[in-house]
Amino acid sequence: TIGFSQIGSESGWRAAETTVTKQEAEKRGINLKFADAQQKQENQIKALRSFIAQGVDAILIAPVVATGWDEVLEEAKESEIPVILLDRTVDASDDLYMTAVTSDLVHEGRVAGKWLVDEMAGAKCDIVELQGTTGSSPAIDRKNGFEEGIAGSDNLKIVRSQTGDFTRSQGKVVMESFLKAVGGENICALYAHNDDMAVGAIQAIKEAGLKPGEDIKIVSIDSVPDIHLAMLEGEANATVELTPNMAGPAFDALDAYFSNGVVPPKWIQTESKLYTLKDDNKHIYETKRYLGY
Amino acid sequence: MASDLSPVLECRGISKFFPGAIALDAVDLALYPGEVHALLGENGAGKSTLIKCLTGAYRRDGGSIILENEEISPQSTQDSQKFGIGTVYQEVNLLPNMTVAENLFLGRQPTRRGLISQKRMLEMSRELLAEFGLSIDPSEPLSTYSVAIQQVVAIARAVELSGKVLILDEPTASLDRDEVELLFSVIEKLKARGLAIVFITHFLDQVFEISDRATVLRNGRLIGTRTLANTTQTEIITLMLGRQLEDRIQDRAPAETGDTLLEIRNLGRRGMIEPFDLTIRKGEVVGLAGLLGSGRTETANLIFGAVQADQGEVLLEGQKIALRSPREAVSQRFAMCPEDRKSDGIVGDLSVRENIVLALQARQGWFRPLPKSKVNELAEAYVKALDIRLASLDMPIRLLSGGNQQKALLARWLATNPSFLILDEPTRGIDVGAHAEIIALIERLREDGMALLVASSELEELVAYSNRVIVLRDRQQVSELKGDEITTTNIVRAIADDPLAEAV
Amino acid sequence: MIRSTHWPLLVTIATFVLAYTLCAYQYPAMLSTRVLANLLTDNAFLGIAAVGMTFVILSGGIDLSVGSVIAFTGVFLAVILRDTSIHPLFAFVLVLVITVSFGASMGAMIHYLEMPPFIVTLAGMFLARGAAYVLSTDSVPITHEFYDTLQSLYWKAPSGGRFRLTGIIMLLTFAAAVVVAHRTRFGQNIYAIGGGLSTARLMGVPLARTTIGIYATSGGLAGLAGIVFSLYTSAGYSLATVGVELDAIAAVVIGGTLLTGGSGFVAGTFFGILIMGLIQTFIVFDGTLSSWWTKIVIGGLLFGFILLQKGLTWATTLRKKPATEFAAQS
Amino acid sequence: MMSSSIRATLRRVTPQLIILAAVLFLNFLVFPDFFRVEFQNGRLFGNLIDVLNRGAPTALLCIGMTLVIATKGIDLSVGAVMAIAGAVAASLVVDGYSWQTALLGALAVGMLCGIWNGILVAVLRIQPIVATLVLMVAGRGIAQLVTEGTILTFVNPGLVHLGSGTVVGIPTPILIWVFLGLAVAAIVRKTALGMLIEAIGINEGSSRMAGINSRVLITSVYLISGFCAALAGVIVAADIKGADANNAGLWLELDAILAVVIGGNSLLGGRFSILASLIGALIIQSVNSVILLSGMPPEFNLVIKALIIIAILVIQSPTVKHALYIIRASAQPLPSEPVKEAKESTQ
Ligand SMILES: Nc1ncnc2c1ncn2[C@@H]1O[C@H](COP(=O)(O)OP(=O)(O)OP(=O)(O)O)[C@@H](O)[C@H]1O
Ligand SMILES: Nc1ncnc2c1ncn2[C@@H]1O[C@H](COP(=O)(O)OP(=O)(O)OP(=O)(O)O)[C@@H](O)[C@H]1O
Ligand SMILES: [Mg+2]
Ligand SMILES: [Mg+2]
Repeated sequence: TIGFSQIGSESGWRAAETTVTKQEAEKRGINLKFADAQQKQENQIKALRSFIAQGVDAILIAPVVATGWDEVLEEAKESEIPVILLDRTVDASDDLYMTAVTSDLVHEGRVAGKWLVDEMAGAKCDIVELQGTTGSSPAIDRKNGFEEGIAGSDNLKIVRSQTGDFTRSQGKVVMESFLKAVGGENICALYAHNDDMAVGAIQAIKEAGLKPGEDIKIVSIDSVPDIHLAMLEGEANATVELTPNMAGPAFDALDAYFSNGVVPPKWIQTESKLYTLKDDNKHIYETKRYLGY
Repeated sequence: MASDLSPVLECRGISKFFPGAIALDAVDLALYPGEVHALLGENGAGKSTLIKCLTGAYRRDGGSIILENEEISPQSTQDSQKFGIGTVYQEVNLLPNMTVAENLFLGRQPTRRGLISQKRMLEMSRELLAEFGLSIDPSEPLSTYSVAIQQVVAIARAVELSGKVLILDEPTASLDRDEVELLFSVIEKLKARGLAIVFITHFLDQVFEISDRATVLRNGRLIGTRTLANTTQTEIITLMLGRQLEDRIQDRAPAETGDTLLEIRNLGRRGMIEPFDLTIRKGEVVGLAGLLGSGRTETANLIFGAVQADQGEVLLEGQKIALRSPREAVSQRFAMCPEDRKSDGIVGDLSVRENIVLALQARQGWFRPLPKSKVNELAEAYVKALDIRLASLDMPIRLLSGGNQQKALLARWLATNPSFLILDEPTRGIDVGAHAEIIALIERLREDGMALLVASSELEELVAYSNRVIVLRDRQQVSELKGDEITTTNIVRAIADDPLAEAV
Repeated sequence: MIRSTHWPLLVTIATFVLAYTLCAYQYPAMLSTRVLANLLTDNAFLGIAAVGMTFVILSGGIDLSVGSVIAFTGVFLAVILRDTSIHPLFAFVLVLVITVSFGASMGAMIHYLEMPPFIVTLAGMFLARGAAYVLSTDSVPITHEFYDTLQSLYWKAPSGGRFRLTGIIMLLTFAAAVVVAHRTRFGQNIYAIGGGLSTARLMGVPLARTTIGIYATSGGLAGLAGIVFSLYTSAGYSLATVGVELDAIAAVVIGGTLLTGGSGFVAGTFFGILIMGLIQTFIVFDGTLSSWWTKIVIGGLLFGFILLQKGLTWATTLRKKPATEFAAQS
Repeated sequence: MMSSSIRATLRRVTPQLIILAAVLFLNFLVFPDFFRVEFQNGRLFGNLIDVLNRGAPTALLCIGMTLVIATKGIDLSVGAVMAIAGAVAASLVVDGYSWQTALLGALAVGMLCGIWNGILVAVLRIQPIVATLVLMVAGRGIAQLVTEGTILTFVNPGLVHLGSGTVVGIPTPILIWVFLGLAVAAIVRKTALGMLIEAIGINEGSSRMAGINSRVLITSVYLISGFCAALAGVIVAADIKGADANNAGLWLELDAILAVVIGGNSLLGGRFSILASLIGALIIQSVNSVILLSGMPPEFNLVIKALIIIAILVIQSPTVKHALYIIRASAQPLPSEPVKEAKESTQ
């Protein structure tokens, strides 16, 4: 029995992660106890404690925030239940968990930034940024990563940055106001912290009579099916993949640990792959379509 | 009496303006220690307003208040309580959610080591209530008791609070003879202790029974103060109304009435009222008499569908009808003026006009609005017919004086042109002038063929207009008086279960 | 002697016992001390906040700002402990002063400006969370040996349950609140205001003082809940405890307090909290619900509890139904 | 006759109009081109249009919310109902139904939700906040159940038109909310519905005694609220061509309630004005617009919003109004005082 404490289902990506985790568990014949925390840390802590009280064999957790896990992780450790972190890490001493299967959020931002630097090849470019939910770690890290990525290229400048709450509709609303406040013709590129906001923004750009992908370059993160669809139409330019399959490597590590006592490395990093218009977006779309995004 | 002493409390030139109305126009009032001072006037004369200005519940717009030679200016009731002025406002102002004891001692609970001592509080409450002849459980929430009991509790509380002055705004409106007697004996005691007591009521008998002096207001103006010992009722009435109240020759209600309108068989509800039978004919007034809590209000509520019966049936002109809600009753052309006008009667924030047409509109359904002209016509007609005093038909009804609210409610039901009208304490809080008018109105309605069921604590009134009087005791119908049997004495006897009652 | 006014409380307790028995029947592991200890520890901050909410609701008001105030408190503590070297105890005092004044000013606005509590505290909710953002959008860890000391204060029950300091603080808060509600004039005045504002005024209840006091208490308790939450997570995070006010309100209502004010019990809220905690524990023990079914089931159980309570209350008051309660009837 | 009622309405909404003007002026200060509206790609284009367009969901919600609040209730579930309706509409068109069917289906589901709330409040007598809290919690789950947790995207042009299309250059959502607002306001005032709803909100006991069918009326206001929420949900989904069950309408119930209060309606029920609520919704949207146009970092969004709202509420509070009145009146000879004392006799 393995307990899985998921943050919630706030985005398509998160839903896909849940689906994939359940699929992977089923594939391996693992009895998965799933607990949805409705985006609340306190619920995750409660779930962890309940898992411990039930005496599960191992715990997977996608922590909603980096801090605040020491106490409960210690309890898990005392009860000798290995804990694996999925897709985000925590601010705790690393002997409290077995391993973390994550991508590097800062790195993702950096990849996106680098892509834009290459794409512009020195041309002047004013960028608008759609941030994730204020205060959430992906928003902070992806912002910092992107800024690192474009650091040193003086031709690139972020002129506006506002939160779009990781949602399509806010992405659209905020983009609309960018288009007016800055002027559509003055915006050369959009960087969105996730694909959903980019999808919303694309619609706003079209409604303003501009061509997304040409008039305004669009780069975002996650690689959800819909952005590939947009790329297929040439309406988005690049996306950095965050794979929803974090559970696969985690289960592998647990398997190895339980059967052979192999202690995995502390960090199993997933790939942050960049997709651009050059890739076979149709194929990617078809394969991702049914993953529950 | 007592005029050689200096007044405890004196008001000079109190004024209060409301939009569209001058409620008080430079009114003076002097209260001497050890006197009961009646404050009289028609509905809307400004009595309650004066009290509220005096006790800081309203901010006054002019004038000064002098307590024992010192000018005071209470900003809130809390202030006036500190000055030793205890008040019972017109509508019972107690907290239904709290227990009787908590209501009695709110703000001055007995404490032990800084914490409230529930036990002492209950004990003290029992003692206090015993003085008023109540032996109820003070640890029950106030809402479990009837309006009358609540009224007594309110009085008890105010008495406890009043060090110098006690003000009672229509305390006897919902009380019975016995309670009134008790109250008067308490007042006498307080008077002996040197308190000044302000007593507002529309019962002139009571005024003359207990008061020493009376001040009369009319339309917000001071008309005069009289020592009652050398004044007559007629003079007071003339002062109040500004005219003579013509004596009407009271003809006894005829025993002969029309066809049967309503036949009630074995209607009852467990724990509330014992099953009873009742037949009411067209053009007949049936009176309901009884002590407090005897079940008059319950009877009325049951017949109107406000409370659902758990047994029995009702036949309207021979047809069985369902009375599961007031709405169904209204659709059968029933109407009822409830006892508690504040919580079951008025819709405070709606205008007087809307309140008057409310029941008619509700019966018509929301999609058939009454045309504006019809609404105005109705409202104006009833305001005139019932002499409702108001600044404008558009003012919220809660701003009307208590008696005028009562009349507006009557207007609401008359506007539906009912065939059967239930009145629960219809003259509660109504002034002498209007009282006579309402009695006349009841008689007129009866003559027009309407059937009426009237519950009232005022026996004279019942005697005046009833064809039959049903006496209730302990939620049971105990006897029925007809024709010449209907006299005050007989009703009292029936209520008191005096075996002589049956004999005429 | 059981008074009729105590029925709602008894009903809540009965509901809890019944539900716990059913849960334990299905998952015997729920009888372990761990689960009990978790119920206390995990809900400590919510419980403390709910105490304040009980007072507010008893007075006929509502306080939507508690979740934000908890988050603000956490961030404030984390930032101040990171950037200065003051002792956490002093920081606690400081933050309590801030939250009490915050609550008091909301109370003052409600009283003096005659604005509805719903709206004033809604603005307060935006403001407190906004202030937390301005302090820091990052989640800031708290690393202070005093925190470690406080966290190491627990009693470990034989089968592994840990009864922690925070749980004790919650219990003490409840105990104190029960006394305040029923044995002090302030408490009685709260009930009075809940019973009817204008009546309370005419009866001489000091409205200004009481109203401000109520919201100050709620603010202060939210601050205390924030301290407890920061002990719970050793961090401050501006996105924490979103929507906790709704959980607190739900707990208060499940605990038998009427939202219209004037009727209810602090002790009822305690069982409301336990019932809510029980629901969550049960769902995790079950572990088969998808994200959406989790929501539906929580909503459904909430509904079930309300219905059960209504039913029990109805059954117990059926015997006597005063005429005055007409409006509430049927 | 007619003109006097128009004048009364105008007098009622004057404070809201003044505030709206002030907030719009604030927009102008942070962004001088704010008032420029041009015709571009066959549609009106400009910030002012955005305010009207983006205000649509809140405006629609506050139509129903005003009625619910007038009966002394509150509807916390509208956000969740939006999500359900969006999900239903999306899944219907994805399954190949026409947009008309999808719209009707979504509206029907919304009304069903409203009836559910109504029954809980009016028949089971559960307090409105808690009664609607149930659907607020569970509703989003139901919506996700419909979409299976994904963002259900669709391309049906008819449905999309409802969210991002235009009619003679005006964005459809604007037309929808303006039309619905006027229609409901007219129905409520031209029939006796408004008065009866107010009566229930002021004193339900008295209203029932007067023969008003409070159960049916209360249920119907929740039904209307559900209908409005469903319409808002469809618009929001159509706007982004996808039903986002988790985020559609999230916390929008608070904005709707705020709009109703800014519209000068009492949360304690009774007298109401739908028009004023709609202006309240526009005020909120203008505040959001200030925040977006000002270019401040997002950390400050909430603080700015809170401060502006507090300012608006303080200006509107009865005490401040009263004080202003006194100041104005003291210049004149006879003070005829506004109904400050009125408060004391309520309850
Ligand atoms: N807040 C208010 N605004 C406007 N007019 C008011 C207000 N309060 C009272 N009035 C008016 O002031 C007048 C005096 O009312 P008041 O209640 O003092 O009469 P009253 O003498 O006590 O009558 P009753 O015997 O019926 O109780 C009434 O005409 C009433 O309509
Ligand atoms: N003296 C009393 N002691 C205890 N309970 C009482 C007493 N008087 C009334 N009650 C309670 O109050 C309830 C309501 O009675 P209520 O006063 O409405 O009846 P009523 O006959 O209409 O009297 P009235 O119309 O004079 O108020 C009664 O059913 C009873 O339970
Ligand atoms: Mg009066
Ligand atoms: Mg009675």
